[in-house]
Amino acid sequence: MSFLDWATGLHGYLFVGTILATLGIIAVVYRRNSIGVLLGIELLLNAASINFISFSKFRTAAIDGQIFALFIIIIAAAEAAVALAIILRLYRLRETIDAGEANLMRN
Amino acid sequence: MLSWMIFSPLIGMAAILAMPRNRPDIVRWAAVITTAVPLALGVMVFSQFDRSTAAMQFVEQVSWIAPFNIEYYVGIDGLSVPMVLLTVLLSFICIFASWNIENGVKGYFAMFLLLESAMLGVFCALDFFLFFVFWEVMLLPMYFLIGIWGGANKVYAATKFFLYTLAGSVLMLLVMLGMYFTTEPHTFSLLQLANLHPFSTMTMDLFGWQLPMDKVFFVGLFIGFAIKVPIWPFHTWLPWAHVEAPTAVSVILAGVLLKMGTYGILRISYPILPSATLWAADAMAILGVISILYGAFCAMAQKDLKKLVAYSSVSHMGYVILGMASLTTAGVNGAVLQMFNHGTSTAMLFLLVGVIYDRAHHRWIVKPDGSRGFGGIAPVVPVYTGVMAIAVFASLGLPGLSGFISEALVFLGAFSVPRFQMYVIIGSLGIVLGAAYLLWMFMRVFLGPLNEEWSGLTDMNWRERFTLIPLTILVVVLGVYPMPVLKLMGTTVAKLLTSLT
Amino acid sequence: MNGEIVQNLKLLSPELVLVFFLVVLFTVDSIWEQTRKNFVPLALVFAACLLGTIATCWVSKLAPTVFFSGLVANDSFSAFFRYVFLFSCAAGTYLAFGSKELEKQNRMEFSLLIVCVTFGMCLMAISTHLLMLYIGIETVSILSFVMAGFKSEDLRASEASFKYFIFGAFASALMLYGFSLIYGLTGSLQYGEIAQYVQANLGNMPYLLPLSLILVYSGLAYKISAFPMHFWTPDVYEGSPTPVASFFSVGPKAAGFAAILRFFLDILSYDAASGSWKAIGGEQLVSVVAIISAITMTVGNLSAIGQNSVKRMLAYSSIAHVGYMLMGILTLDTFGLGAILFYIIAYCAMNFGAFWVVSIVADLKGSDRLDAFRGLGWSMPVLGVTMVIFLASLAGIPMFSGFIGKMLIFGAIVKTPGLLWLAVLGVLNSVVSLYYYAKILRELWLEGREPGNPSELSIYHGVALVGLAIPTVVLGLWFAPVIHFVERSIATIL
Amino acid sequence: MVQNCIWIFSLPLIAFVLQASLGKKLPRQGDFISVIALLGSFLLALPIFLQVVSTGNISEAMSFTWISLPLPIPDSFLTSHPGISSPTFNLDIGILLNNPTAIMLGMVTFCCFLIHLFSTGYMKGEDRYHMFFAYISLFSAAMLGLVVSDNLFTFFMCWEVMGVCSYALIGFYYKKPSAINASIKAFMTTRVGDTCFFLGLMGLYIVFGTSNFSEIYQGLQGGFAEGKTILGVSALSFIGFMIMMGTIGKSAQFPLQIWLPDAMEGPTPVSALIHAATMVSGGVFLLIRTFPILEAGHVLPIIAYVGAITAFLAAMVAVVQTDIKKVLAYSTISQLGYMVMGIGVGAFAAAFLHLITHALFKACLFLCSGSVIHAVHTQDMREMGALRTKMPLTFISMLIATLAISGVPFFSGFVSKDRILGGALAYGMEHQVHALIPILGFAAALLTAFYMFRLIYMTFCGPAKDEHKHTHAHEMPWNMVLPTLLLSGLSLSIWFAGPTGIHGLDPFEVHWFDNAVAAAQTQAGIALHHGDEHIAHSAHGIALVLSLILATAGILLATFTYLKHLISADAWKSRLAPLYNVLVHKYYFDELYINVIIQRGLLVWNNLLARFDDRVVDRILVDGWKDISMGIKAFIGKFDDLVVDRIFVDGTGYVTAAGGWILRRFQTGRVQQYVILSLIGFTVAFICLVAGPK
Repeated sequence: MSFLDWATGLHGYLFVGTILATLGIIAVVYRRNSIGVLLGIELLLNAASINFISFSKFRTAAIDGQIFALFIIIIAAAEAAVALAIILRLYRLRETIDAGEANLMRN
Repeated sequence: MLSWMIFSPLIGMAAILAMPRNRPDIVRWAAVITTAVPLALGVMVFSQFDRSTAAMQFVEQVSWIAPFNIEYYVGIDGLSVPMVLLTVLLSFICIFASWNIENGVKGYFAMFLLLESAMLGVFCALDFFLFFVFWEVMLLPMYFLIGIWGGANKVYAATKFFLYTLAGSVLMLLVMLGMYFTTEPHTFSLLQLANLHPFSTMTMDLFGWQLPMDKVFFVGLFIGFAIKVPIWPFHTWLPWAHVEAPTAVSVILAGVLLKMGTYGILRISYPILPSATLWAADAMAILGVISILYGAFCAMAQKDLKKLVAYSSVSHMGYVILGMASLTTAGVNGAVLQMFNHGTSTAMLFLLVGVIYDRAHHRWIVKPDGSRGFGGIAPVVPVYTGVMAIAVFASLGLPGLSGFISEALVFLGAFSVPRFQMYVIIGSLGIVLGAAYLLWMFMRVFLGPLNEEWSGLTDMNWRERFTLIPLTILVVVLGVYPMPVLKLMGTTVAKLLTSLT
Repeated sequence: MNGEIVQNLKLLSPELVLVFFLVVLFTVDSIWEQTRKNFVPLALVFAACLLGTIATCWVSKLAPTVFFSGLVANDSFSAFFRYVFLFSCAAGTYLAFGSKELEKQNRMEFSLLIVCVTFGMCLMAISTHLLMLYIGIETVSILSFVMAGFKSEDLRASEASFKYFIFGAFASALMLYGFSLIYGLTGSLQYGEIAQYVQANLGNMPYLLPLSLILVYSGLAYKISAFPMHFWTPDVYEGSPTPVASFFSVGPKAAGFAAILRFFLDILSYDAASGSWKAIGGEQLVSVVAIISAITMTVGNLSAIGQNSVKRMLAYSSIAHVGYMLMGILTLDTFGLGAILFYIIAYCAMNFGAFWVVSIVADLKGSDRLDAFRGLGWSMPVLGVTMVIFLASLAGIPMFSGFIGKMLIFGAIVKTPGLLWLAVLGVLNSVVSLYYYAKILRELWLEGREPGNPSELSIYHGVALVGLAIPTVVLGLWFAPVIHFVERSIATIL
Repeated sequence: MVQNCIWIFSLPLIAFVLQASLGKKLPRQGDFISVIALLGSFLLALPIFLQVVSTGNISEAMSFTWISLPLPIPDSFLTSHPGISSPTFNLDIGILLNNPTAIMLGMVTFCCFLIHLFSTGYMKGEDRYHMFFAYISLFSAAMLGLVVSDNLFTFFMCWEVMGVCSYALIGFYYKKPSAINASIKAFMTTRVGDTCFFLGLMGLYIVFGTSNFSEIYQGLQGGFAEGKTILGVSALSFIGFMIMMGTIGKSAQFPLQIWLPDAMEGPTPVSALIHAATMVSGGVFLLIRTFPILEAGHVLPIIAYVGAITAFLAAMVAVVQTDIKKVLAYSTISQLGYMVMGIGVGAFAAAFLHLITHALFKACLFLCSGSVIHAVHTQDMREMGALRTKMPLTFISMLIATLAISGVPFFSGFVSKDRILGGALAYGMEHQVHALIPILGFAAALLTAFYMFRLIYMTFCGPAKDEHKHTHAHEMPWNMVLPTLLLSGLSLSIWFAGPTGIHGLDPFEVHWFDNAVAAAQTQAGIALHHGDEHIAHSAHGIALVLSLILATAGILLATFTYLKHLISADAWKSRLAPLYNVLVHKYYFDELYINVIIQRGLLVWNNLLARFDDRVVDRILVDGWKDISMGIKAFIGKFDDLVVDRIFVDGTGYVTAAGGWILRRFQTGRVQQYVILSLIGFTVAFICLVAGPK
């Protein structure tokens, strides 16, 4: 199996998904900026979407994976809307969107 | 009849809660009437109880939670009757001893009646689940009685009591569940468990070790009960709880609650786990002896009158454990008798400490600064001194008063077991020490030159005398002729021992 | 085809009732602005819950089925959780309307949110399909973020909602990733089909299946706030308005349990008779679950000890209770799982009650610190006594429902071989929990009376407290019918 | 007759109840009740006693079951053996009326009655007059109960009640710290012995299943105890030793003799009754009752040594005492030592006789000293003197009793003491390793004569040292004199052996005592091993001569020193200063027991333990809980305080506290850190799940 076959087959897509997921996790964990964190989450969702679509294409004949991906996009949009609203309000109240500064409640 | 006895205080409690808050006297008399009902029923039980059989009597059995085979199953035999009598008597007396509670009278008596109900329930229950429920129900009223109406460190003492006893009872809960699920058919009935007792051949797994089930159960139960007794080293809640509790609660605590531990061992551990009982007898005897000595030593060092009495309870309950561990006729009968006798004599002591505390507002034998707390008050309060002397001598085991014969039977029983003889000899030091700390206390408080500070003390009033007279009579009568109580338990104890061998 | 859809929609009638009332609420809101301040939304929510309950009653009589092409299931398990959700919705709304914290907010909006969340929770409980589950979870999550920050001008609430969001979105993203792996492995999204595949290929998936299961667990554990996804709980509960926190501690948690039970039991357990986890080979899964539950309850209890804020303390205590409930899963039989359901019922009443008291006190004193409770038992006896009942029940003292719940859970553990250590740890934990519950009792009753300001408990709150205390006591003394009920409920998914 | 015995001890008991409850309100505070009750007891006891004197034998018994406990027997056994009723464990109590009982009854009721009578005068006007009578009535009841007991169990019970009465009466002047200290000391010291006795009693139940004397005697003869052991030693030796310990406590023998001198803080009639005539000799009576066990258990030699050492040591101390009652107290200890020694060497009858004679003359001595104290209001002999003329009747009584105790012929003490010494000498001659026993005995005899006459001379003779006190002294009223005269009259040897008391010289001899005791020995199954008849005979001859010489020497020495002042006591005092100091400090026993064992040992230990209980045992569970927010900080801060408690610091409390504290460190409030922690948690869970054992 050539590299090209590998890369355009299921494994290639999965590889991309995995990398996206990893990057997403790293972003969630290390970005100070809340928007960055939000983007990390979106990356994770996209990784899952890629998985769903590729599995749907390569493993089963059904399209339910692709439908799932559509739902993910919709829900991610809703989530992002709410998230941005929350971040916005936080910024209004505190004038920073640094995720680490939101530590009023602890211990 | 037993149900009436158990639940009549609850009815009284409901009535009291419905009473107006600003009429404490009505509440008090209602409490008197309410506790008089179980007392009267107790007298009826005493007269109607068939002493010649070891079977359960006055049995009431109703299905309660059918899916789990839980029953409302009460009945009494020779082990329960003395405890029931003690409970109804002391509860009645304690209402009078609580007369001068001024704050939250309603709440106090309501809690007190709930407590009485739970105590009677524990002594009558024949279903493990029911037993456990009653056992735990005591916690809340006790917590509040100590915590609200107690002394300076009441919160600490109450919390400690609460946690300690809960820690004990959760282990009991596990054992109860374990027993339930291991028997076929699943049952909580103590009598059925005692008949089946299948645990000696089973094992249970802990991180790969196969532990014999009956021994694990025994240890679990024992810790639960030992905390209540309390047996060294589970005793540290007791000095606090006793010292901080109001007088009447101390009386109930020492007079009844401590006996629940030993009662539980006799009612549950012994018949259901006979082989583990034989296995654990040595350890119990050693713990009993340690409790005897440890309690006595600590009592001797106390400067607080109530703490001294509290530690003396540790010591005296050690005798009960020693007697029980002996598994002999004399030993076990002596232990149960000691449970009863300690109930009366220590109740006297606590009542008496309460009497002086009401007047002096302190109970130091030696004040923290080293000066005499009292001293030489005997001529000022002659009646008080006289009753105290009787209580002290009963407590230190003077022949002719109740403590002696039970201690003698305990020692007799334990001494007849060859491997316990050394324990008995060491434990007998407790007799000497018991005399030492009590008489030393008596000397420092009552004798010697009068401490002028207390020359104005008034002697006991009629209410206080009324609380002490019945106990004094019991202490003397049972000291001279203990058979009325021994007869109640004899047959049952014999049957219990038969099942153990 | 049409007939089938109608038939299926009938089975979905409780959810449809909720949707209907959502529409009604919207409509009323838009045409009658005063409703944002008065009690009309409350009446509407109550009506929704009542009708929903009736509908649930009705559908629960029907034979259990999986419908809508395997998306959702109607059985007595669903019915059980629907009851719980509808109850917590009604109770949460009632509490919110009595609380000063939310006085200034738009009540209509709150009602909309809570009804919608309830709808999402129902979806979580009934779904038998990963997509459906995902939609349910996200419905609940996204709206919960909003609810947590419902006090719009409050920094703490905003922070709470921010944290809730980050953590929640992250957890559900992980779960989603897990879903995708499962889909890839099994080629299906429907529980039954996944299960068939797993059963047919036992042992062929040494790493990926566990990994995907753990990822799925992350999303669900976040809902029930079990270890290791519990970290958000105390912060969010503390920051959110008290009525919202109390709702969070009951409703979404129950929904999470419903989803967990349905998902894992359907996928992993084929042999309910022997009670073992077939899919990925027995022992480790049991030990891992046991360890998770052990850590969860221990973390919850130990962290609760030092708290000064009662709300935060109760948040930790809710973590601990999740730990207890998780123990019930280990046995994989009617008894243990039924115990979880019973526990949920008991927990509903007692936890709501405890939060309710906190809410009342916070309104009265402007603080939920321990010392705000000082002497309140004497000035407000009903509050004091009912709080004693709730806390005693939470601590697992007999006579109260919490004890029965614990007893059933521990019973399940005790009768499972090899888990003695967990049982012992569990009971020791309940002793620890008593310590911090007793701190509240102490402040209420023991620390002397508060001089002055005798405060009256409003009838509005009194009714609620007594109403929650009664089941707490009754279930502690007479629980045979409930036992039948939960066993019937759980039997359908085993 | 045996029914009378019930009344004999019940009458004083009734008197006690009446006195304690109503006494204060009665005329004369009810003293007549007690006196009449004791007179009644005496009159009831008299026929019993006279029957023994006349017929030499009385043996009656009655008993009933006091405690009966069903024994565990399998039901199957009972059903398969229909005829058998279920067996029980019984504690039977009852009355044994045999010769020793009768003799003791006579002596005790007589002494009790006289001392009650005396007390009506001596205690007149004292505070709590009625309680005094209540106590001594209770005491009399207990003592009589002890005497008539047919078993060791009730014997022990009465024994303890006596101890309490003794406690109450020693501390009768409870405002005096010295009195209450003495009372508690007495009670505690005897309690040590009592506890041992109690263990012995338990041993008896194990071996014989009973403590009834007759049954024990039978059991011994039947070889019941063969091969039985307690703690590895022969059961009988154990029991015998423990019973001996009881005697050592109650009869104030070495090494528990310390309490008796202090007990003189009590009123003098109490000293006479309890601490001379009856209670302390109860210990000896116990040895008499259990003699077969002691013999079979081979503890007699130990007993002999204990007695001999006590007799000598106490006599030495008596020489340096200046308090009249203390002299008598040490003398009592010494004389009790004689009796114990007598038992030990097998001179059973002699010891018993000495018990009786000693009771009479020592009671007399104490009552006389009471009269003296009453007259001069001091107990210090150095402030007395020349009372002979002021109190002639008292002087005569006291002199007679002194002659009796000193072992002068014609007086009762001579008869009994001579026999004991004879027995001891015979024992020493037969077992030469034990020669120390007779030597100590004879030395004590010399000292006895010396210190008793020292007492007489210092009190009654010579010049009056304190004029004021002397002039106010006067003879006592009849109710105080009569008892002393009666008791001194009974201190003549004619009542016990013959006019002279010297065996073989008497014109007519009285044999009732020997006969009675011989019969008693038969009843108890005591076959006394008399050793070599020849040695015994010659020993008795030598002892007679020796004791006569020693008594004379003692008297003369006292005369020269304290009457004629030919020898300077002070000079000897300084010459033997070290010895004198040791004696004045009573061999430092008190210091040893009280300062070292109790103060430095027991109390320190108690405080330690109590502190341990408070600090350590308690804090295992507590401190951690108590202030959790301080958690580890508090733990470190307190570390120094609690270094001792380190082991226990790991206890639940701290662990819980620390655990909570640590766990809450994770709760930083930063959501991203939560995410990291969750990921770590999942990784660990995944590893467990995958890599765990299959």
